[in-house]
Amino acid sequence: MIVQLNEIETAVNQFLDQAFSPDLSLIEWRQRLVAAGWAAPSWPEDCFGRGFTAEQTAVVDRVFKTRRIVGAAQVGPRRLAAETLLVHGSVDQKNRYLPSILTGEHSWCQLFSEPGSGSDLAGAATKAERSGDQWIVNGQKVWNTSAHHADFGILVARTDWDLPKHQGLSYFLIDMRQPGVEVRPLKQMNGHASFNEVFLTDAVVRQDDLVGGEGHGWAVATTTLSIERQGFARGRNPRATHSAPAQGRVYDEEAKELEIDNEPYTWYPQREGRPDLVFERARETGAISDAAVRQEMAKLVCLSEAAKISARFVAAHRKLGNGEVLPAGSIGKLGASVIARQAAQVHTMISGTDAMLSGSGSPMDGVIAETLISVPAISIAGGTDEIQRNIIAERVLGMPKEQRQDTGPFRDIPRNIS
Amino acid sequence: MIVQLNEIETAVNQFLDQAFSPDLSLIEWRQRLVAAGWAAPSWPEDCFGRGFTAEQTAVVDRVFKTRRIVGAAQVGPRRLAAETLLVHGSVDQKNRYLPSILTGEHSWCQLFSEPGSGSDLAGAATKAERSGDQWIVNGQKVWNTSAHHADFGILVARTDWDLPKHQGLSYFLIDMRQPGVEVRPLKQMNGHASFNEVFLTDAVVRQDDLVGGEGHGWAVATTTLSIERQGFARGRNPRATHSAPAQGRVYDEEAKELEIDNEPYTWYPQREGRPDLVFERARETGAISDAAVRQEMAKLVCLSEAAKISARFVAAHRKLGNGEVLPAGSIGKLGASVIARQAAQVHTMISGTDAMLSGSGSPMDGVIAETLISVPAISIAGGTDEIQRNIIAERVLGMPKEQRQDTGPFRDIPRNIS
Amino acid sequence: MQETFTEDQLQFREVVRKFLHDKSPMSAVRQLQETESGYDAEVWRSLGQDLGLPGTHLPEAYGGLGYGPIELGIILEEMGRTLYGGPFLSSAVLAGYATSLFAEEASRQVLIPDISSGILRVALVLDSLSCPELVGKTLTVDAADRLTGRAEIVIDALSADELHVIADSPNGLGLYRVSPSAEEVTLYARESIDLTRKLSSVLFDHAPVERLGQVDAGGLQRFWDLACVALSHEMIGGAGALLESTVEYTKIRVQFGRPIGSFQALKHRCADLLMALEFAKAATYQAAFSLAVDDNPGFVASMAKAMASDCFMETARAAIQLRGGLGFTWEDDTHLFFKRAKCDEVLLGLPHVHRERMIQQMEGNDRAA
Amino acid sequence: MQETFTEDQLQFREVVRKFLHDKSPMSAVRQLQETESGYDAEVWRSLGQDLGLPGTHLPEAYGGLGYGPIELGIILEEMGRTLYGGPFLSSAVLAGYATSLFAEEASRQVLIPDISSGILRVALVLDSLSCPELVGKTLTVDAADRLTGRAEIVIDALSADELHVIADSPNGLGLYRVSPSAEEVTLYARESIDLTRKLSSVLFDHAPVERLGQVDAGGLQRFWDLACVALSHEMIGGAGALLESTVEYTKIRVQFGRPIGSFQALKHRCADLLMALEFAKAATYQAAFSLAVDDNPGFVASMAKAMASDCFMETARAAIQLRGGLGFTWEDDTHLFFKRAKCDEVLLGLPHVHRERMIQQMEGNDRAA
Repeated sequence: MIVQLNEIETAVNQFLDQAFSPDLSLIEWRQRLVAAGWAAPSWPEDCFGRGFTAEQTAVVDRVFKTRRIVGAAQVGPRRLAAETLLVHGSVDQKNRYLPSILTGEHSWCQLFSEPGSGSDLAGAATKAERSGDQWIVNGQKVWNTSAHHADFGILVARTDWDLPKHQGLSYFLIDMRQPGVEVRPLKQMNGHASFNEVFLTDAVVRQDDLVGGEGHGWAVATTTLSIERQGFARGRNPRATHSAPAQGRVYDEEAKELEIDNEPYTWYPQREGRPDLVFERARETGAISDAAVRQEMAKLVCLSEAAKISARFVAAHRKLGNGEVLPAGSIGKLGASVIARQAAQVHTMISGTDAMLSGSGSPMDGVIAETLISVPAISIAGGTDEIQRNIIAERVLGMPKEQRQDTGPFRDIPRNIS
Repeated sequence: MIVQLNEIETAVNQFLDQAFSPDLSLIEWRQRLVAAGWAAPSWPEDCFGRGFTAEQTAVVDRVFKTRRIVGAAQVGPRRLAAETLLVHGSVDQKNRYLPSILTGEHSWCQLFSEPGSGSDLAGAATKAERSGDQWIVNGQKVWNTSAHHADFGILVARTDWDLPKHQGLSYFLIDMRQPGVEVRPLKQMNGHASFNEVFLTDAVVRQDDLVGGEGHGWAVATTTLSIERQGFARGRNPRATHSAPAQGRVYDEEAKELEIDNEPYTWYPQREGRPDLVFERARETGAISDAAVRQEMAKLVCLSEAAKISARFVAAHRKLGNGEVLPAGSIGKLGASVIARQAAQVHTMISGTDAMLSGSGSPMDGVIAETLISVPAISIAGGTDEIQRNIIAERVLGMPKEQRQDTGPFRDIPRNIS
Repeated sequence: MQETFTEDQLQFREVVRKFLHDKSPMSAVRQLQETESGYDAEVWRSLGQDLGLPGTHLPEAYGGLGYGPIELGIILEEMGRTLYGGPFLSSAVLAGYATSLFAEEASRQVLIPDISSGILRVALVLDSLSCPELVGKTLTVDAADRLTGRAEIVIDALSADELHVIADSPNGLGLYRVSPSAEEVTLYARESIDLTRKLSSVLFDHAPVERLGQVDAGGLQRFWDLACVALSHEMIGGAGALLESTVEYTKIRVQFGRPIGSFQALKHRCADLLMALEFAKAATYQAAFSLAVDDNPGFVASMAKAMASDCFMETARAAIQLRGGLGFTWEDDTHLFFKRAKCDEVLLGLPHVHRERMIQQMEGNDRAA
Repeated sequence: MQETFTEDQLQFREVVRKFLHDKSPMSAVRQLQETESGYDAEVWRSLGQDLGLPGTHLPEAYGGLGYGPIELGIILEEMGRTLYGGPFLSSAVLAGYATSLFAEEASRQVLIPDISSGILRVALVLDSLSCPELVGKTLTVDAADRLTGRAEIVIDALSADELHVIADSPNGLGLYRVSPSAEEVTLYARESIDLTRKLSSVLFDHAPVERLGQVDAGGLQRFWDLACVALSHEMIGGAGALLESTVEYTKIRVQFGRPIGSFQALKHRCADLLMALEFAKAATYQAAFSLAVDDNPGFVASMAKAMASDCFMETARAAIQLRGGLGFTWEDDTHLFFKRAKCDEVLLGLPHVHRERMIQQMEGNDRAA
């Protein structure tokens, strides 16, 4: 097995020299990548990967980046699906779904939230009933990014109404291209419609698309959520890290793929408050000469720099194999909210009355306006600030939980009927 | 009955012309006041008063103030005791205790908090057991202002351990001058010892000093607490409103009384953050030229001015008989905390490194230092900020209460054993 | 100075509230925000000709109702509660105050009756909505009475019958009247964050003007203070309505088997918001009472603007947060208030600018004393 | 630049923590705060002569341990956790850095070994503890090498063996050595809010001095940055210890039949404090890593000082509040941390001053780029 960093570099280069051509179709190329184990080298050897450490994987990434080679498909909820399957999927499920995730042939969406279960995800009331070797699913999901073009979904549904809420859930892989699945776009306050509502009416799921066994849905969903939270905490938008300005069929096809996959996320930088634009804007407008603005700018810089440093420390700890010594995900996510809010206020102070304007001719051609009306999302999406604070207090600080009022059979628990 | 404002003024003046002499002893003079119904004209006619409205009472107060006449004793917990007795006391209790409260012959203290029941006042575990026509009291109280020189105390004690916590409490008037009562001063972080701990060991209470009936202690205590909170909200320190610079025995004796009564409260203005000193200090030190300081000063002024205006509105509403249209007590008390905290931060910014110093030669001869280390009290004493927010949310906004975990017999409720 | 609202004022509030409740429900606001003018002509007619609201604060001698900033504040607080989108702030408040403060007798006699009845809708054109010190720095009238310059943000100009402009001139700052249809005037719509209040830019290229009167610095400051206090009422109205609806939502929304309003963190946040609202209301009402008798107006006006702005924004942020994902949808009404809050926050000067002014006023009072 | 602590550094922290745990328990801190010197000579001896801690950051060539701001930071963070009150900040950090930065070769050879071993306790006298720009404005040495002026606040001067003074002179700013027992020197104790750190004022009236070296503006700024980062470590140590003890208290304190730590408002407050602490720690550690390699030191030092100050004060306020009345008693230890937090907040410049400097540094970097 290749393990030394320099050996890895040599091996990747050799493979690319032999296998890569910009004239391949995107799928052809990625199929070669998958077959050779270079599509996701950090994945286990029996799962299309090579079991590489973060350090080893970084060597591979660097070679790809330097040589401008197109890598595996990454963007969107497909990453959540893939990483969850790596942990909880059966061998059959991994074999059936992971390759087409890596090649980008199939896109995915996440079907967790419901109108009646937002913060309380385990309160999902979408019903899945066994019928032979199938499950029949009825209910409504919401906040489903990319559902309008997804081939598959990761779905949490209730399979037992007599068990306590966390125990009655199961986790499914659902084919989105079927008559029982209706997807409607959901317009947000910033005018975008990145999310969808998904109506499930006698939708069908195969028995072998149940993940982790009947009634174990919450444990599987927790893995997905934790992966999602880490993405937030690292400030990582699910965007490709390298766009491909080079020439050739594979690059053209990747560019098209990215355009579709990234479409729901165009405003995501704005929901983070665009602290990166603050200094430049303050100088341009002259607001930098206002001492009160400077104070608020500095508070923002403190928060955003410290969040970055803190994330680096966590990564460095992890690299050293020191484990999660510092509390990570939820603090990072909560920090992102505080930063976004402060950034929006600083942008408001900097723009003055121009902060009223949006669209063309407004500050930074609408980017500032979009920021001001997008930041409210950051403290809600992926688990509200309130939920993050609960997690930090209970799991990191070990503070006692509140007495629950939602124990006992799920059917008896008070809930909003949607 | 005299009711017209000008008639009242005439009547008071007539009485004072006849009855007042600066050569009287303080007690003698106040006994005349009580006898004539001018000691507490807002009290009911059958309780040493005249049933005057706030407006009518103000006329009396104005005459007293203008002529520099010594009024009834006011300062300290005796006011809490008196106003509670007015509501819940028996005729016998009113007759026995109210006159000596007004004359100042007897001073009082409040025996509510315990080491194990602070925010949770209804969790009091001091035990009162019936024995013939007496009650025998055992337990420990804390935060008892003026207990070291009090003649009587208002006491909340548990008389039934098998009832739910609020129902097992009774409210007593206890003679502090007895062997079973031991008072120890309690030093605070600001160096003062305004409070005491009171140890009750087989202390004796007469059956006819039970207020409101056995098991009704919580209702009576709630009255006392609400009176206390209103005092906080109005920013009213229990200080005499007029000191008496005039000559004569009655003035000398009142000055002595005030010195003793006010002693625990000398730092109370400091715990409110001394916003009144901010502008002057900022000019003296030159900190007023710092734009960041000016912003924080202005935020403070906003809060403290708005709190004053808000209190005036409440008073004006009350005067019009519009009732409590605006939420008052708890908002005022919470506001006092926010103001004090902001004031302390502004004083810190203004003083710079001199904020490290205390005592003589330090800013304003120690007043600033005492402020910085006294403000933490304002958000705790008289009900913490957290308790006030609960009250506002539940009683004013009508938000649903949390499920209680302290129902059932008191003896089964988890508590810290002190 | 008044200490609280009079019985008449309380009744007046009820009349206005009922009118807006009936005539400007949220469904209408949502529909009108998609139109160019942003308002319903029939509602405006009724509000003006039946109730005379646009003239509330304008002198009786010229056809106004002769009340003051208190009664005007009552109207704006109620309009803020329902996000009423008609040209009240632009024509009645801004142009109305400007006319009554700056126009000469003859012009007042002509203009105020029609502004008061709402028959005439005037957009006041200022080249700065940030602070009075910058007004007249870019709009200038030359010796031939021709106006040139650009105003970046003007409220309701596209639907206005005429434009009143504060501009500099060889004779100092003046109030001018311009026809929006003159060919030397170019108007174009600007996209606003807040779709319920229509913005446009206006360009003048030697446009012919009629001088209505002189604008002195003190008068301009007085105008600004009056406008700030009116706007503060709109903001506390919005914040109040939003806090109420948010608290109601927390009572009915169930998560984890209990209404979310029973969670202590949400309770405490709402309690803090109520305190902020009570304080902002206190400051705003006090400002109206003070302005009515001209007592320390600059200080109280700035205090009201700073507090009402912060309160409205803070409430709007919480209102979305406490609704979770729902609060971020277009379908829910909360974002309409959020956007109004954001625009009101910057209109007529940001909170920190007004805080700085408060301290200047305190220094001034202190020197005067 | 280092990305995280090395194995050696982690072990070093354990050594220091154990030493302080054994030698400087809270009972000793409480006892020593009532004394004039404020420290235990035997503990100081052991800390200096057995462990060499005062020389951690001083050059090996002169008898220091030759480590840098990172290891010094580790010591101070641990001292902050236990409120260690000896002359470490004054003699080792302030005077130690000043000597190694400003003293000439010969003086360094004489002084650093003794400062490193703790045998020599030096109080550094500065006429401003607010910002470097004000240092040397009131203390001046004349042409006859006589020092005159007053330093309002000096740490540990009463127990120091000698005073080192930064003062202006005909040859520019210099570092001088003065005997505290000289008759031209008057020392008197000042009452401090924080009794664990002893303050005094020092007056010089033509006191004879020995010039140790030149102080240039850049060097003084470097000194200030190093001192700020050291102090920031003390603050995050205090905040960390306080947050831990506060969280523990909420787990055992029962009110309303449940541990108060189960109340959501308290949980959320502690969660916010933890975030603030993690961020302040990140900024402080990063500052030490940066200063060790001289990367953007002014920016990171000011960021660390601003964040650590705010974090410590905020934690201290919450630590009292969450303990209720108990937290306000003298008997409870929380107030000792609160008072340290208040003094550290203003020492070497308030947060807002450092925030202003951060922006200045960003402007500087931007111009340079």
